Amino acid sequence: MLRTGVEIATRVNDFAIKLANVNGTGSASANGLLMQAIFRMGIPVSGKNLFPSNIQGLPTWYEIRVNKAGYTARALDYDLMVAMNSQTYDHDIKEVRKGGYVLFDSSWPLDPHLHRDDVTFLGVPLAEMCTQSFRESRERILMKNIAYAGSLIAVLDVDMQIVEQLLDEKFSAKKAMRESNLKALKLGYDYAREHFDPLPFRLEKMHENSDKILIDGNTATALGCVYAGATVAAWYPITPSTSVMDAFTGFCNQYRRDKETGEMNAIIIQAEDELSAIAMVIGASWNGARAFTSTSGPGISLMNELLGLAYYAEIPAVIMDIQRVGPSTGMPTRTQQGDVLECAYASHGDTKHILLFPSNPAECFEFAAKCFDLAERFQTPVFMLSDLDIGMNDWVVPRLTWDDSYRPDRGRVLDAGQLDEIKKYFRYSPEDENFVAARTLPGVSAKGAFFTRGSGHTKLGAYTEMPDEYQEVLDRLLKKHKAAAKFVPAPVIERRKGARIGIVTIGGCDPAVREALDILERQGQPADYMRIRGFPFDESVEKFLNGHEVNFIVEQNRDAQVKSLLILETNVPKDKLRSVLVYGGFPLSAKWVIEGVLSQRETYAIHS
Amino acid sequence: MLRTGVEIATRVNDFAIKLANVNGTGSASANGLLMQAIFRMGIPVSGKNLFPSNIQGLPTWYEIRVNKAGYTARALDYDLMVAMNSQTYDHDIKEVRKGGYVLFDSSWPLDPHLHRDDVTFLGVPLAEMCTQSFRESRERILMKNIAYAGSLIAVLDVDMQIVEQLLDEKFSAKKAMRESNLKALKLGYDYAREHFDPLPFRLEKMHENSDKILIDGNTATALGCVYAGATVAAWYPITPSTSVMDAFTGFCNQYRRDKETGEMNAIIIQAEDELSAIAMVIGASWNGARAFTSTSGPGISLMNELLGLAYYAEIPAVIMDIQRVGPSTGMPTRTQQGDVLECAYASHGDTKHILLFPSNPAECFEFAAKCFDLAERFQTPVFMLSDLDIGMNDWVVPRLTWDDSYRPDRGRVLDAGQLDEIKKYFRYSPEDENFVAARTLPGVSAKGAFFTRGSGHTKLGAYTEMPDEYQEVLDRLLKKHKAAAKFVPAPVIERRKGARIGIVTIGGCDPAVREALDILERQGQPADYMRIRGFPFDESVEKFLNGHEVNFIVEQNRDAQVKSLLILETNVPKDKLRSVLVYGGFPLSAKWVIEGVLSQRETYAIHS
Amino acid sequence: MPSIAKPSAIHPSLHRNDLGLTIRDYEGSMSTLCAGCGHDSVTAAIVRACFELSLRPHMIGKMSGIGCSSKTPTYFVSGAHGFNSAHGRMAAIATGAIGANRELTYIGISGDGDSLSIGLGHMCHAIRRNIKMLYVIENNGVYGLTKGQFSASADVGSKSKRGEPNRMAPIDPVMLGLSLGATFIARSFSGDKEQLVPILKAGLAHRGFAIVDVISPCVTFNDHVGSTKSYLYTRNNMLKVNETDFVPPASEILADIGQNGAVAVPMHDGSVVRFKGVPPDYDPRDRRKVYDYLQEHHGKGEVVTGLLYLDESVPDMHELNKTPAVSLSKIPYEKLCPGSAALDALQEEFR
Amino acid sequence: MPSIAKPSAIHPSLHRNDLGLTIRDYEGSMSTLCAGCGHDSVTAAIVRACFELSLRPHMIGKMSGIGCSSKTPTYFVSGAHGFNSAHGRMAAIATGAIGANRELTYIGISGDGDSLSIGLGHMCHAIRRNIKMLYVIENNGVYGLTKGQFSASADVGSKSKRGEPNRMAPIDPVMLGLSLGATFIARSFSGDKEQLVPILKAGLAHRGFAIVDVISPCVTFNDHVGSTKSYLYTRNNMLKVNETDFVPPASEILADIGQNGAVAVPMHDGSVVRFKGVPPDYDPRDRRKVYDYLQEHHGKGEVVTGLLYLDESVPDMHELNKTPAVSLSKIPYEKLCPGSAALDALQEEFR
Ligand SMILES: Cc1ncc(C[n+]2csc(CCOP(=O)(O)OP(=O)(O)O)c2C)c(N)n1
Ligand SMILES: Cc1ncc(C[n+]2csc(CCOP(=O)(O)OP(=O)(O)O)c2C)c(N)n1
Ligand code: SF4
Ligand code: SF4
Ligand SMILES: [Mg+2]
Ligand SMILES: [Mg+2]
Repeated sequence: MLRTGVEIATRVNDFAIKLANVNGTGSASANGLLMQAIFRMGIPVSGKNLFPSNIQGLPTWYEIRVNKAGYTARALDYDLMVAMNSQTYDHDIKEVRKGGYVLFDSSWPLDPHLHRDDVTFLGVPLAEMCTQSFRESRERILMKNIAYAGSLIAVLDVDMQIVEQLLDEKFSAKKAMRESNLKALKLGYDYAREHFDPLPFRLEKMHENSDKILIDGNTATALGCVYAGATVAAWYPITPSTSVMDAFTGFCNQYRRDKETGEMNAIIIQAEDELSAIAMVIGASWNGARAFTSTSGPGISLMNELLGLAYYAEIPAVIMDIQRVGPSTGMPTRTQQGDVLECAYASHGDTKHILLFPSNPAECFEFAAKCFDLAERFQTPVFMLSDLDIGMNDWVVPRLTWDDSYRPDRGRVLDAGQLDEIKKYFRYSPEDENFVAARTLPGVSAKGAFFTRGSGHTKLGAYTEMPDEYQEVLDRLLKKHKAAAKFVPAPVIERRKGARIGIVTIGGCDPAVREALDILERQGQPADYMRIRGFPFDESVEKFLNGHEVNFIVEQNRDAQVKSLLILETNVPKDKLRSVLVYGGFPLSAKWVIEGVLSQRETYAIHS
Repeated sequence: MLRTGVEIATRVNDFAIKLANVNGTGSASANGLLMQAIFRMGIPVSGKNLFPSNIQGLPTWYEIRVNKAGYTARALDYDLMVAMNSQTYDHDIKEVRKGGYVLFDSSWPLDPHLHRDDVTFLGVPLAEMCTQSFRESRERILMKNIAYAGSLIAVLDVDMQIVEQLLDEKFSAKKAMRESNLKALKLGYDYAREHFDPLPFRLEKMHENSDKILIDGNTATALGCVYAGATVAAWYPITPSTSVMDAFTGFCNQYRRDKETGEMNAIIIQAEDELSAIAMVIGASWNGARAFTSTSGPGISLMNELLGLAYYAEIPAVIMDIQRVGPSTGMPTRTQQGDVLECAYASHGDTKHILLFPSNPAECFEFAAKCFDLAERFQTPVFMLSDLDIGMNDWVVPRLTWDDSYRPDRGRVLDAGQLDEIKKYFRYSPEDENFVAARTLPGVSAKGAFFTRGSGHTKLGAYTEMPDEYQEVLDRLLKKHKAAAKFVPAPVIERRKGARIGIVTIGGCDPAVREALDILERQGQPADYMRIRGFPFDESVEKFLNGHEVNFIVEQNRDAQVKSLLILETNVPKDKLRSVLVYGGFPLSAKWVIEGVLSQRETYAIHS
Repeated sequence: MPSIAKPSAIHPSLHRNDLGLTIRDYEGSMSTLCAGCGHDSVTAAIVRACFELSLRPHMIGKMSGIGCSSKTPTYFVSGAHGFNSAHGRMAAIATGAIGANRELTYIGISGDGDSLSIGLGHMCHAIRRNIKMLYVIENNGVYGLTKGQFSASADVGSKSKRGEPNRMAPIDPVMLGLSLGATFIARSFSGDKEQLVPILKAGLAHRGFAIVDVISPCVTFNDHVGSTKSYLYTRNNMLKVNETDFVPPASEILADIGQNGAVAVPMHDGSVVRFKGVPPDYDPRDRRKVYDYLQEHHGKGEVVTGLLYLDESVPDMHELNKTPAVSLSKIPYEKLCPGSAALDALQEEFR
Repeated sequence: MPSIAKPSAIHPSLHRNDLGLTIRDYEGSMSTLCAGCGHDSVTAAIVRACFELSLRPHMIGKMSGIGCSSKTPTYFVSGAHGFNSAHGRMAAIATGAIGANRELTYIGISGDGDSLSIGLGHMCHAIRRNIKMLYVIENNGVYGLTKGQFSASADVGSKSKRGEPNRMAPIDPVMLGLSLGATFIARSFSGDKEQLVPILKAGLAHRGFAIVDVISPCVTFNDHVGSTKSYLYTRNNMLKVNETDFVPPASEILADIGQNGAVAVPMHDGSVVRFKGVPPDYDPRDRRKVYDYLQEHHGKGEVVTGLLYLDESVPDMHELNKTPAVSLSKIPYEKLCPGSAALDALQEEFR
């Protein structure tokens, strides 16, 4: 929950800290350690990694927000800044809230112009201490990070036992590493204990996380693919999607490799580009395997042509789009929801695709698996639109569960037996109630053989250039797409007393919007909430929107892409839909949502 | 104007004939000869070539509509069928209207089951006559076509002088060819004169075409590029766009080659694919040349990524999209308007592009040139959306004119002198009233040097990953796109007395819609007409739409793409917009427009 | 659209193969290519090769891109699934298909435009991965389906129908294959069935990626005087570096292999490829010698044909990736899903 | 974003070139690559080559794709326009840029991922077109910017940081270039400036497309033991086939060219490239010999470096297309527009 910039009461489990580091100096592990320790203390927490598109030397930030009430969207005012990057001192020190604190490396004096009277500076001679205590230069750099972690553990009351436990787990193999880490930790810890008074905000154990895990969306996505039974993965490296395949590869080695033979029940192909990645997915799906690719915006653009082939020839394909900031190369390490329209209508000619919008790693796991069922049932490409924030940041989410009775929905596929029973097989008819016709797989029976083509074809699968025959098939595809509305995840809808406006969003905006909803309600602006989870849109989406005089669509792109899709694909009048757009590339904060809604107060009639 | 299926009075200059041939037998020249002769007789006429995606052996059709009132959209009922393809006798003979005529090759008897009592069969022993009169087998095949042309000339009263004149022009070089053509012509002519009574419909000279020409859209497009001063053309062959580059190459050899040195003031590069074609255009434009590519749907899909680069880095690029039927390979030799949405929003992330919609070859010439001015003034990709019907069929249009005082609008480009005058040069600021900043060209001055990138950049052109700096540039791009609305060709608007509904369309639908408007008016359904010619939409578009209770958007695609764009990019309420969609792949006919409008009669309140 | 009424081709011998099938059983629908198109002869050779190898039709996968050449899979083995995909993408689509099901025999048909321009990158990487398939390039030096533009295989000086000469160095799939470590490289001529059929059979038996570059003249756009991909030019300039004998597994002929100076290469599946009439300075197993020989004779304007290079020692994509012998698409779901217990255990790491 | 405060590199000699410029005038902004990255050394060599050739900064065009390597054009010749385009598309974008303005000197920087995977087709066709540019592949065997996946140039057996060996045959730009008829092919090492600078200068003077494959180790992801693209491995296995001397036009050194067994090749622009220490069985002008030599030594695990092949006889894209000597972008509109009279005349054909 948001606090005004001034008031500073002693606060337990309710504050935000930001750590400013230099990329490639190993700060990630120190920051992760803190985050994980707080998680283990049972306290609601979130960590956002704001890293550059660079391997070494550029500024990088990590934000930790602790909130007993469970508001873990990005906070914009920081109680404590850990300023470890002299390049960005200026910028970072400015960001601390009035009355906040700055922890810095006092091995070198701070330039006077950086001084602020309204914040307290906590100097710890990190470099100095580490130079004295460690020999190797690389080690000194790494341990500096662990040392400031030690200081934070001290000033924030992080449970030291838990921290040591974490080190034990992490370095169970490497004892020496464990020792040097502990040593560095103590350096910072002891120094802080000696020199600093307790801060007006601190941590205290809670019991919120016993049934929760700490996981990033890409790992969860990969896990979903493993559990769905995907056996063919094709990809081309691109930030922020790369870790999906890294994780999938890891899980396949763990769960799909035969201990004796060393054989793996999966093949992961690093393609030469994204055109080939989607081509491989289409080829594999055509051949009956569950196949997927993971990519980001530029990859989706390159896949455009073949996505049309899969749509028109009705071949399943699963695409995990981990969105980043566009257009073009854009900002590869920043987050956005800018591929919605492109994915919905990808490719030339008349096409419409199925989209899923997970809001956190838990849904990434669930929806990733769901993608395959939808792709096979509807014999068409299915996109899961995740993003950098969901995919690469660690989120606290409920433990993942799996129903062992689950069996893949392969959709309509005729086996040899079924083929024997029919007189003659035709690829594109007869259709079922969802306007899907049965496909056959190569290698099963000559009777099922047909010729797959992206050129004009009749409902029997024959080549055609005749308007009526062509149209018959294209019209069915439209109906088929509409039919999928009942099968995509239904929207999450939450109503509040007295609400007359609706606030609507997708994906990772969820925590920020929920926080905003609570604050708005307190301010006498109750609003109903709908989080859309799939396209084509289910009737309930239409009902919700029509049920409110005004709906604010909160999304992370410039052109209101979700709102545009709602305008085109529902019967809702345009004037019922307003936009709240935040697209600078950092994860969403409740503050922006509230501002976005309230700034349009005058433009609609409602509220007392 | 449409006639009911029954009545058959003697009609002068008002009928439609269809010629059914086998692809690759040389029928095109015979059909073209007829079409051209009628044109020279000063009679309004149109010819539509319905050819297969095949080189030899498949069915192909050619339709000629003659109409003294100037209605030359595709007619759907045929007074005369020239049935030269035994494979399609069934289909073709069915298509003749009651009381119509079938001209066929009587060298072989017609199968009885093909007989119809309500049509007259005109048998001409074409093969027989040609076998007797010509030696070579290839020649015999070719001359068969000329022979049936001869018969048609007889039964339709085509002016023989004009035909001979045409042969003289065509074969001025090859006398022998001229003779054999004349000979074949006479064979068919004399036979018809001898054996057939005059038909109830025939031709009579008029004077409608003195200020007109007969030209296809792709030739006119190429000519526009030549006149605009394009010097770099990059392309990859694809039907139906290939003839744009063929024509451009021809014109460059004609107008750009130095007679002495043999040097050509243009370079035409056949790229390895469409990705490279657009890449070359971008590279050339970046370097200050006027550059363009021509392609069709699949090519646009492949260009998606780089279109985003050009949009974001603000590099001019001109793309001629000669649309064909999608999705995927679709029907390469059929026409559609299915790339509208893909071109408007091409590429991942937030992008919007400028689109021009020519309605005939004359506008292809004008708009093609216009594309370059817009691309350079707004430093962004500009698409001209033509299609197979406009691009590959011969249209009768007013003579093309060119204003010799025209000079290219190069937009804001700083030369060495201007650079000297400024203190420091920044690529993306200051901006002008259209939100365009000045660019500089390589090779001009070190002071103007800057680094072009598709990654995040500040308004000064520096690399950034900071939200505010990124957003500042992206927001300007949106304003820049809006500003282009005043510069794209304004819509053509025609109002009718008592009209309460609007009928709106783009491109090649024009003649069919105009014919429909007249018919509807006669039926007491007057409607106002608007033909949109550019995107972003000018205010007048909004005004027109808001000014009518209901507007019918007539377009050739399944998903109402133009209507969708109007919904998203104007303030017009959705319920004012209705669709008339025809997307089977053949050119539009007034009949379908009328049916489309009238079928929705009940769904709107209007009309007495 | 009504199909053409050409009389269907007649095959004198109704001889049956090991599966009891006649050659008719390996045919497809009627060709819609131009009369005389080289591609139709390649189709006929493929029909014969599949027939003679007694391949089970439904165990064949027919892959192609877009082009006249890529249309041909409809014209053979109608009992096999076919995929006429997108221009230039066949190699990549085949890679995925093969990844999913290694049990089928894959026949990819492409054109010089499809493979050497828009699809060049994919073909090169298919070579690298050594995916197990027969990859036929029906090479006519032009883009047939788009009416005769030069392709990347057009030779320097070869004239277009309009008479303009091509000026750029050609991309030669054979040389390219050699430089990329291709394991089976052949060149033949659509007009020489005797040579082509055994090469196709060897390619179908190859352990990995078998490129067969078939000069297949385009009668409509590139068969004129001045073209170096015409029937006449190819016949006049073709040099057969060797004759290929394909000896199926466990055939008694095995006995005399290696005798009378013939080079014999045992194939992965137990069959044997025997080279006859190999010139002394040539060895189809020695990359350097092959390159040198080709450069020399290419310099003389000769079109060297035959099974030019063969290496059975390189594992294919599946072997490299240690996948099971059975098709991945056939593995029961139960073996693929770790289940809820494993999930619970795993999540201890996420705390 | 605040730029880094590393002290800017110091150049002892403030020696001036023919244009009166110092080497500083050829530098760019501060590198943001990892300390020790091979790419920074290549940047330094390019700076020196441009300085020594006295190129006018604003007459240089810097082209690149996407990758750590592709970032480097910002780090040299800040007085030149640069285009950091899209991943893999640089060769095609450069083709268009060169088409529009043939008067600039083009330096393209790419990576092994950029050029040998996603951009492979474009590079091959740039070779075919023989566009006049220096094309540098900063080859580290991995995708640096995306954190160390194997690229297509990774050698068989080379180990990733995690220890897995690469199993697929590498794509070697040198072999590829030879097979595609490339006219200038060199390989060097970022750690050997003495060899690299003259090669770059020769490449900049070349008539057409000059490929320089520079082994440029990635210290962060591919410099470990087991990698065949590490500093150590390259140093230990590098074999210099020759030494290149670049002799600018009209230099007195011209005299002794060809003497003492050195091979001398006159360049298109009047300069001369002199090869020293050429082995007897090697001739940089003989494609067959070069291929043979490389195959032999590659077989021994040697990394052969030097200006490996050179042919100045092949016209570049502009010569092939008969464009004027002046940049097309400079031709006055009046010369490009046929005008209304011509239009009227032309339209007689459309009646
Ligand atoms: C993306 C895309 N670009 C262009 C085309 C148009 N096209 C169809 S076939 C073809 C070339 C065919 O040449 P080739 O592969 O040599 O086959 P051939 O017809 O000569 O047998 C082209 C360019 C297409 N179908 N798709
Ligand atoms: C279309 C697209 N796909 C993927 C990426 C992600 N990406 C950026 S750089 C790169 C590879 C860089 O490797 P290389 O060219 O070898 O350069 P290096 O970093 O090793 O110098 C990739 C895959 C991208 N930017 N664009
Ligand atoms: S155009 Fe050429 S390649 Fe195509 S079918 Fe005809 S002959 Fe064959
Ligand atoms: S990651 Fe590798 S290639 Fe990239 S900058 Fe660092 S060392 Fe260089
Ligand atoms: Mg071809
Ligand atoms: Mg690399």
